[in-house]
This record gives sequence, C-alpha cells and structure tokens, in this order.
Amino acid sequence: MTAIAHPVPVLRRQPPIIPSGRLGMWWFLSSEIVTFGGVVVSYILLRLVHPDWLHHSAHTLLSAGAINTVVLLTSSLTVVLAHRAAEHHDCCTARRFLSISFGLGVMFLCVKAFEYHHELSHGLTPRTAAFWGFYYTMTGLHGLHVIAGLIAMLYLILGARNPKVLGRVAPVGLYWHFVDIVWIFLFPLLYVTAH
Amino acid sequence: MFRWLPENISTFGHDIDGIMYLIYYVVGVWFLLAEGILIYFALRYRRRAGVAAAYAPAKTLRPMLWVLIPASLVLMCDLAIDAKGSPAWEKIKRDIPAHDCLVRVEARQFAWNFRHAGPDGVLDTADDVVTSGQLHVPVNKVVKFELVSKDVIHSFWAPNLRLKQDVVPGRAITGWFEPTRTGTFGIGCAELCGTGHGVMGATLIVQSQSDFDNWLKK
Amino acid sequence: MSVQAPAPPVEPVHESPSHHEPQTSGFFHFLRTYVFSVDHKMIGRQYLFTGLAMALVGGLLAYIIRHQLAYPGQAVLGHHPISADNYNAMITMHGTIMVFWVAMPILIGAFGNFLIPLMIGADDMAFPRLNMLSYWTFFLSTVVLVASFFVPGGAAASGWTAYPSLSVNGIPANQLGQALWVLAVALEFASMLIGGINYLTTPLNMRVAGMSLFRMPIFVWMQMAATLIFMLSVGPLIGGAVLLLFDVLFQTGVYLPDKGGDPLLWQHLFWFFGHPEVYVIFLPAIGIVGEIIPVFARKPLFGYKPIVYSTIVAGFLSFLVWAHHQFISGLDPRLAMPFSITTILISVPFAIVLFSMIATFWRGSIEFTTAMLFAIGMIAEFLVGGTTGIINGSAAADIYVHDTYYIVGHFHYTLFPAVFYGTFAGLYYWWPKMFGRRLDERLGKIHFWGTTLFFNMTFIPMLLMGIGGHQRRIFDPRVFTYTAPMHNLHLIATFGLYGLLLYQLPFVIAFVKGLVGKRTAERNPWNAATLEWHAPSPPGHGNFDQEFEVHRGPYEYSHPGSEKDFLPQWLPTTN
Amino acid sequence: MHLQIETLKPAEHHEHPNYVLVYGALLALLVVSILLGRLPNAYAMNALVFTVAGIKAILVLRYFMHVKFEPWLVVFILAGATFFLVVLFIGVAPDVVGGGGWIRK
Repeated sequence: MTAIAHPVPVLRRQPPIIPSGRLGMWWFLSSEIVTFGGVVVSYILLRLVHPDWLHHSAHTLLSAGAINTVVLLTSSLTVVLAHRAAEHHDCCTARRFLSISFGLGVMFLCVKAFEYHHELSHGLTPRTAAFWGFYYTMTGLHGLHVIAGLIAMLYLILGARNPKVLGRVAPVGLYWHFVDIVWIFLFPLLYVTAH
Repeated sequence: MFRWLPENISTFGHDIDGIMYLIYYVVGVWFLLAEGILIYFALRYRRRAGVAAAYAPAKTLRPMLWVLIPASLVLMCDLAIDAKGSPAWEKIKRDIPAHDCLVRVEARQFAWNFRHAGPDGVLDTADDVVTSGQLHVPVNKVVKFELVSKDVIHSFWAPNLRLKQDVVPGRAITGWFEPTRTGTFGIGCAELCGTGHGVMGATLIVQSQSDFDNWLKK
Repeated sequence: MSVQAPAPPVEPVHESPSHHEPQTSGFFHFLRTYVFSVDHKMIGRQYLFTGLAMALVGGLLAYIIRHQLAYPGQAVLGHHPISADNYNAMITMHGTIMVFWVAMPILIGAFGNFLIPLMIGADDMAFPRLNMLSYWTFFLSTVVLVASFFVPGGAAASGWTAYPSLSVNGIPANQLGQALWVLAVALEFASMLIGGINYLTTPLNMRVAGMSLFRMPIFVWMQMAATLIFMLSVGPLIGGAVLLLFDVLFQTGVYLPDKGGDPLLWQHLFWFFGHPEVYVIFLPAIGIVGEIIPVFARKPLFGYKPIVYSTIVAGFLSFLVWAHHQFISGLDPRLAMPFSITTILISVPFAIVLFSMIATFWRGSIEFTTAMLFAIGMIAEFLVGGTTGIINGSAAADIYVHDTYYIVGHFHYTLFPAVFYGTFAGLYYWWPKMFGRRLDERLGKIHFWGTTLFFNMTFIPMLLMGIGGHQRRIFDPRVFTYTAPMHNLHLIATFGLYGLLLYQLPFVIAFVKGLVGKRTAERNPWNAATLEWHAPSPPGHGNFDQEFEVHRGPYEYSHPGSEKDFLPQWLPTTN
Repeated sequence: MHLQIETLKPAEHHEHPNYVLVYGALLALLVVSILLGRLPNAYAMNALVFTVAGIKAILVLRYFMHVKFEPWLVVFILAGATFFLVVLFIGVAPDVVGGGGWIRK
C-alpha cells in the first residue's frame, strides 16, 4: 500500500463555485441548522403541550440572556470587521478585531457560567423537569459551539501574519455568525417568551 | 406464500388479507417481469466473439420511454394500491362502530391484564372482571378495547384478529374488533419491551354470548 | 462595483493536500503514511478494514442469534447458552453495528473516500485533515461501542431503535450500556458529518478541467446525494440523542410521559433520520453497480441524466415518508394515509433507476466477472426487498406484517444486497486500484454463488414466518402457540446463515491473497473509461502522474466510429 | 499551479455593507423583542417576538454572512434545511401536540 513516489502533475481545474473553505462551512452549517432545529422543534412541540412549563422557565435570567445577546451581536460585528480588514490585507486591524471578538466570546461564557451556577444552586438541575433538560441541552450545545469558535479564532489571531491563515477568517466568521443566529433564537425561546 | 396466513377470525381481517393479496399479485407480476427481463438480457447478451455491444446512451426521450412508460405504469399500480388500502385503514382505525362489549388491556413488563366491563357495560365499576393473561370476548359482537401501559411500550398482537397496536405509556389508545368464531387463540407482544418480551403472551378466548355472560357473572 | 476593486482577498480556494507537506522519515513517516494519514486513499482503506472487522462482529452476533432461534436454550458453539437479556443485547448490537459501523463506513467512508477524488481527477479531498479527523472520530466511536459489550449490565438491549421509555428505564441494569450506545452513535454521526463536508465540497470544487457536473461518474452523484440526505436528516436525531442521554443519565423526562415527555417524539426524531438512512446506504451501492454494469456490458449507462434526476427526487421524497415506520405505534390515524401514499410513490423514482440499470444490459456484450455477478445479484436481490416493501408501505396491510419476521426479511432483502453485494462488487472491481493486485476470480465466483444461494435460504423463511404472524425479537419461538409450528423455518434460516457465513471464507482467502505478494495489476485492467483507471495502481500521493483533461462523459463504450470499444474520459478527441 | 493559494475572481468582489448600521438595527430589535415580551396576549407576544427574531436572523445572514452576495446554491442549502425542519414539525405536531387524538393519561 506504500505510495509510489511519482511527480504530481499540474492539473487545470474547473472553476470552483465559491472557495472550498466557505462552501464546506455552508454544508456544515446546513447540518447544524437541522441539529439545533431538531431540538428547538421538539422543545416548541412539548411546550405547546405544557403551559405549566412557565413555572420552570420563569426562573431563567432575562437580564443575563439580554447581556449575552448584546455580547454575541457585538462579537459578530467585530468578526465581520476583521473579515473586511483581512480582505484589505490589514492583518493588524484584523487581529485587533479578532481579539476583541475572542474577548467577547469569553465574556459570553462567563455570563453563561454565572447563569448555570445561579440555576444549579437553586436546585434547577436536569433532574428537575423536562424543561431544564431542554434548557441545558440547548444552551450546552450552543456553549460547546462557542468554545469551538473561540479555539478557531485563537488559531486565526496567532497566525494572523500568515495570509493563508488569515484567509480562513471567512469560514470562521460564517461559523461565528451562525452561533450568533442560534442564540438569536434561543434568547426568545428560553428567556423572553418563557416569562 | 399466503398459505402461511393464520386463520382469520375478525370482520376486518378480510380487508387486510385482501390488500395483501392485491399487492402480492400486482407486485408479483412486476417482480417476475423485472427479474425475467434482467436474467434474459444477462444470458441473451452474454459476450460472444465478434458480436459488439450497441451504443445506446438514451440521451433523448424516445429510448427513455422504454423506462418511463413502465415507471408510469408502476405509478398507476401504486395509486391503485393506495385507493384500495385507504378505505380499509379508515374502517379499522378511524370509524369505530358502536360497541357491545368494552375491555381495557393493561400491559406491563411482562404480562397482559384485562379489565372486562361487567353487565353494566362501563369500566372501573364494581362488577368489572379483571383477569391476567386471558381475554374473554363474545363472538360476533363488536369489542371496543382501550390499551394502556404501566411502564414501557408494548404492542398488542393477535394474529388471528389481524390486529396489532402499540401500547404507549401516557396514552389510552382505543380500537375495536369483532370475532367471527369461538375458540382460543394466541396473543403476543410485538414491540421489544425488555427481558421478558419473548414470553409476554396471553390467550384470547372467544365465547358464545351465553357462555360469556355466565363467565362475567362468576 | 468600483473599477479599482480592492485587493483580492487571500482566501485559499483549495486546502493544500497532503503530499505537499515535507515527507518525514522513519517512525513518523510510518505514522503519517499508515496511521494518521491525510491521504484520502489510506483513509478509505482504514474505513474499509474497520468496517469489515465490524462486519465480522455483526456476523458473529447473527450466528449466535440464529443458533438460539433454531436451538433455544442450547449452548452456542463457542458461547454459553444465552439469556433473554443477552439475546436482546445481541439483536440490538447486530442492527446497530451492521447499519452504522458496517454499511456507512464501507459504502461511504471507504468507497467514497477512495474513489471520489480519483473519479473527478482531484489529487485529494478538499479538506484532507478534516478527512483524517472524520476517520479517527469514527474509530473512537467504534471503541466506545465495542467497550459497551464489557461494561456491567452489558451492551444496550433496547433494540437498534432504542425506543424510550424502554431505553431510559425499562432495563434498569442496562443504563451504562445504553448511555455508551447513545454516545457511540452520536460520535459516529459526528464523524460522518465531518466526512460529509468533504464528499460534498470535493466534487463541486476540485474537478479537473473538462469534468462538468454531468460528466461525473454516477457513483459520485450517488455519493453526493447520499451525503446530502444524511447531513440534512441526521441533525434532529443528534439533538434527540443528547436529550435521550440526559434522560438515561438524569431521568430528565423528555421522553417519559409521567414527567410530561412523549415517547413518540423519539420515534419521530429517530425515523426522520432512520428512513433517509436507508437511502444513504442504498444510493452508494447502486452507484457502485452503476459503475460496474457499463464496463462489463461494454455499453453506456442507459439514461444517465434521468437516473441523476430520479435520485434527486427520491432523495427529496425520502424526507416525507418516515412515519411509515410508526403506523401502529399510536400514530395519529389521520397521518397514516399521507405517509402511506408518499411511501408507495417513492417506488417510482427507484423504478426508473433500476429499470435504467436493467436496460443497460440490452444488446450489451456482457462479461460475467465476479464484480459483474455481484452487480447483477445486487439488482436481482434488491428487487425482492423493494417489492416486499410495498406491503409494509400500505398502512392497512402493515397492521398485520409490522414488527413480524416479514419486516426482518424485507429489510434484510434491501440492506444485505445494498451493503454486501454492493461492497463485494466494488471490492472485486476496484481492488486492483486499491491494492495493485486482482482478487482471485475463481474464489470470487464460488463466493458469489454460495452467498446468493444461502442468503435466500436464510431470509425467504423469515418472510414466510412473518406472514405466519411470527413477531420479531422474541428469543424462544416455542413460547407462543402460533410461532411454535414454524420451528422448521427457523432451522432452515439458521442453516442458511451457517452456509452464508461459511461461503465468506473464499472471500477471506481471496482478500488475504489480494493483500500480499507482488503488485501485478495494470493501470486499467477492465478497459474502463472513468478517471480512476488513468492513475497508477495503486495511485501514489497526488493520485495522477501525468497531465490530462476530461473530454467526454464517463461511459463512452462501443462508441460507433472509434477503433477501440471504449473512449476513456482522459483521451483527447482525434478529429 | 492549482495548489498554490488562488485569489478569487473579480466577480467575487462586493461592496461591504455598513456593518455598524446593521449592528445598530440588531440592538434596536433586541430592545423591541424584550419590550414585546411584556405583552399580555400570549399569542400576539409569541408571534411578534419570533417574527423579530426571524428579522434579526435574516439581517445577520444577509449582511454579516454575505448571503446577499453568495451564489444561489448557498440560499438553496439553507432554504432546504429549513424546509425539512418545517416538514418535521408538521409531521410530529399531530402526535406530540395533539396526542394522536388519543386520551392522554
């Protein structure tokens, strides 16, 4: 099975639809839509059956959720600004914006951690009721995605001088905006309409 | 194939068997045709010295008709099968006739309990008769049943009645059947329900009205 | 759009493939080449070997199950008499392994990985590192699944569908095994999702010049369709699996009625993926068959574009049929007919695909190599599976046959041809490209006829038992008055399985012979026209060793006015 | 050669929208949705709040994620995924919300 060493020719290619990094990210996001969407659909369906969930859901922290929304929206702005800077080969600006987004992401996680601590300390664990099962599943999945995004961003920040690495700001940005969109829906689902 | 079908003792059994026969013959013809043509082509056009293959990419509509026309005939058969199947489903599952006899089937790991409504014809009254593993019903009477589960999902399965319905915890699923002859028949659980799934059986005892009434009184 | 457009973004159009990294030497070279390789061909082989190993496990389970059914309570050769719990665990793991750890890794992971870049003239996948990540995630999931056999309480025993509330609290001793099962399945899905990004992006962006979409081999189309179906249907189940894990671990109650949940929710989430999954498995297999038939019939594939379009239609329909698995599960009776109609309608696009395949034989010059035999066998046997399925698809008839051995026979008649006939056909056909040697044709023919004979001997009795009312998943057929008389059918089926397993030995021998010794296979042993045969056997890093472009469609066989009976895609037109 | 980093075709270039403006709109909509959450009528409240969420999502998609400038394929992918979610909802609702028409215990 060893690879036979032979010169690799230069093959001309059909023009790509859009750069592979972005296309691959779009495919990934399409599967992410149905993944989060599946949980959201299940949650909505069961909540339509159980108006009594309001007794549980009323305990989520609207203020914390709102703060986190602002945080994520802001980070989305800085990421897209970093993307623009990268397109203008301005790696220092790009890195500055990316660092801000990274900080905001960390801030989001801190607020989330505070919320979890607050709820768990009030005995609102997954054992309490199906609603909390959904709450921890949704926010937990979303939190994991935030962490993954932060890792990707760290990689961009550290490699910002390398134009190839910086070029990946486009797919990473798409991913980060998607995480933002998920939160845009989780916020009304778990906070606003749940009170 | 269908000589394996167990004896049918329910009024709607004929509808189910009828659809199975219909599909069996319609689909059987298609199956034999397809297999026959496949094997005939494979043998008829096996490689021979000096005989070259034809170049037929079927890039136009005309040659594709050889595929599209059969496919559209398949579509016709599909619609026919649906047309035959729909009323049977409505009859069995949706328009439940007025019942002469009421019974609640309580499934639990791993047994069937049956609560027969007494002479007053309503459940959860003093004269109910509760049995374990024995379902008594009168012959030629519409029996309405209510399926409830104490734990996991089971499936009420009486082959001779052509009757199968999952028993879902949290729901009381209702249905009906009308046995057409007396005798004792097997009942099983058709949904994996745990360790004892393989032994979760019961007996269906179809009796004449008088025997049934005497049994209720005892 | 201003004339002085800003400087173009430095966004890599393609990730740089593996072979452009400095070749390290010694132990690390070994690791990079054979273990943590980013070469799509090596990853394909890794998927192949892992999948075949799991097929052995699944086959062993099948052997124990069949033995128990033929001789209830008697000691299985090499195994103590099994308990009801053992039996439930074994049917659960048999189903899980065969669908998720054999069918998908081999048909998509192995063949897709190995062939997609070769067939479109790319030097590797679009994201080689993601590709490696995909395999190792899959490997991890395999480890977790196999480990679940050995935890206290044993492996999951709630069926491969893991219906709550049985899976949540129905088998108290089994919680750990069930939790590991959910974890393993979720990991497997994650791995296939990561791989799917490659299988969809590579054919769209990495095609060699001249390879327009409609010049791609049908296999690539089928892989793309299967991957897209998978990626758009598996999501809800991944989310549902996390919820199930919470239920198993914390009794959250999303699926527990007494906690306000609903067990039917899981069934919907499961089958919303579970039915498209059938096509995720079937399409790559029919893709393999669609590659092999034209080569050995020396004819263009009959109706290439109609096949592509029907596949897309079928893929779309496959999202609208899932509830036919739930006709008697307490489904709202009003839902049955719509789902029954869509289910039966899906037979039309597949009829077009299969009829086109059969029409390809017409006036061909058919050579019965082992690969061709398995290709024909796949279609012939799948026809049984497809036609028997109509009875399940009709809601009223399904009342009777649901959850009986009829359904067991039916889905084995669809999945076995797809998974095993498809795989064997592909292996006998592409082995020269994969390993530089040919598989022994004589052993192959023995393998084919033995497999076919005993496969039917195994599963025809199951169809009959189902018609007889024999429900599935019971570990002792003697218990029920109406199943006891069918014991002889169980015996036939069991002997059938013995023969089926026995006749895999010729393949094992051919397999071993095909791995050792000198590489003798030429570039294009079958005179095939698709691009993978333009590369060396086996191809090195970067796949191709000469420059070329694509000049025509993939199936130009017996073209009138060409001196050879086939025009390869890479051959420049000379006129 | 094709393996080197290719730069994009000029057609890929597009003016950058005014991101700060979009950001402002998003923040405003956030405030709006929180206020709407105080509506007494549950139906109107849910309907309006989720409409606002949808608008926010579309803003992010169009301007931050540049879907506005992507080829139809991307829109097709996203629309397809969302469509199948709707199918899932419609298929499951009669059972989970309607209880399949059976009596709930």
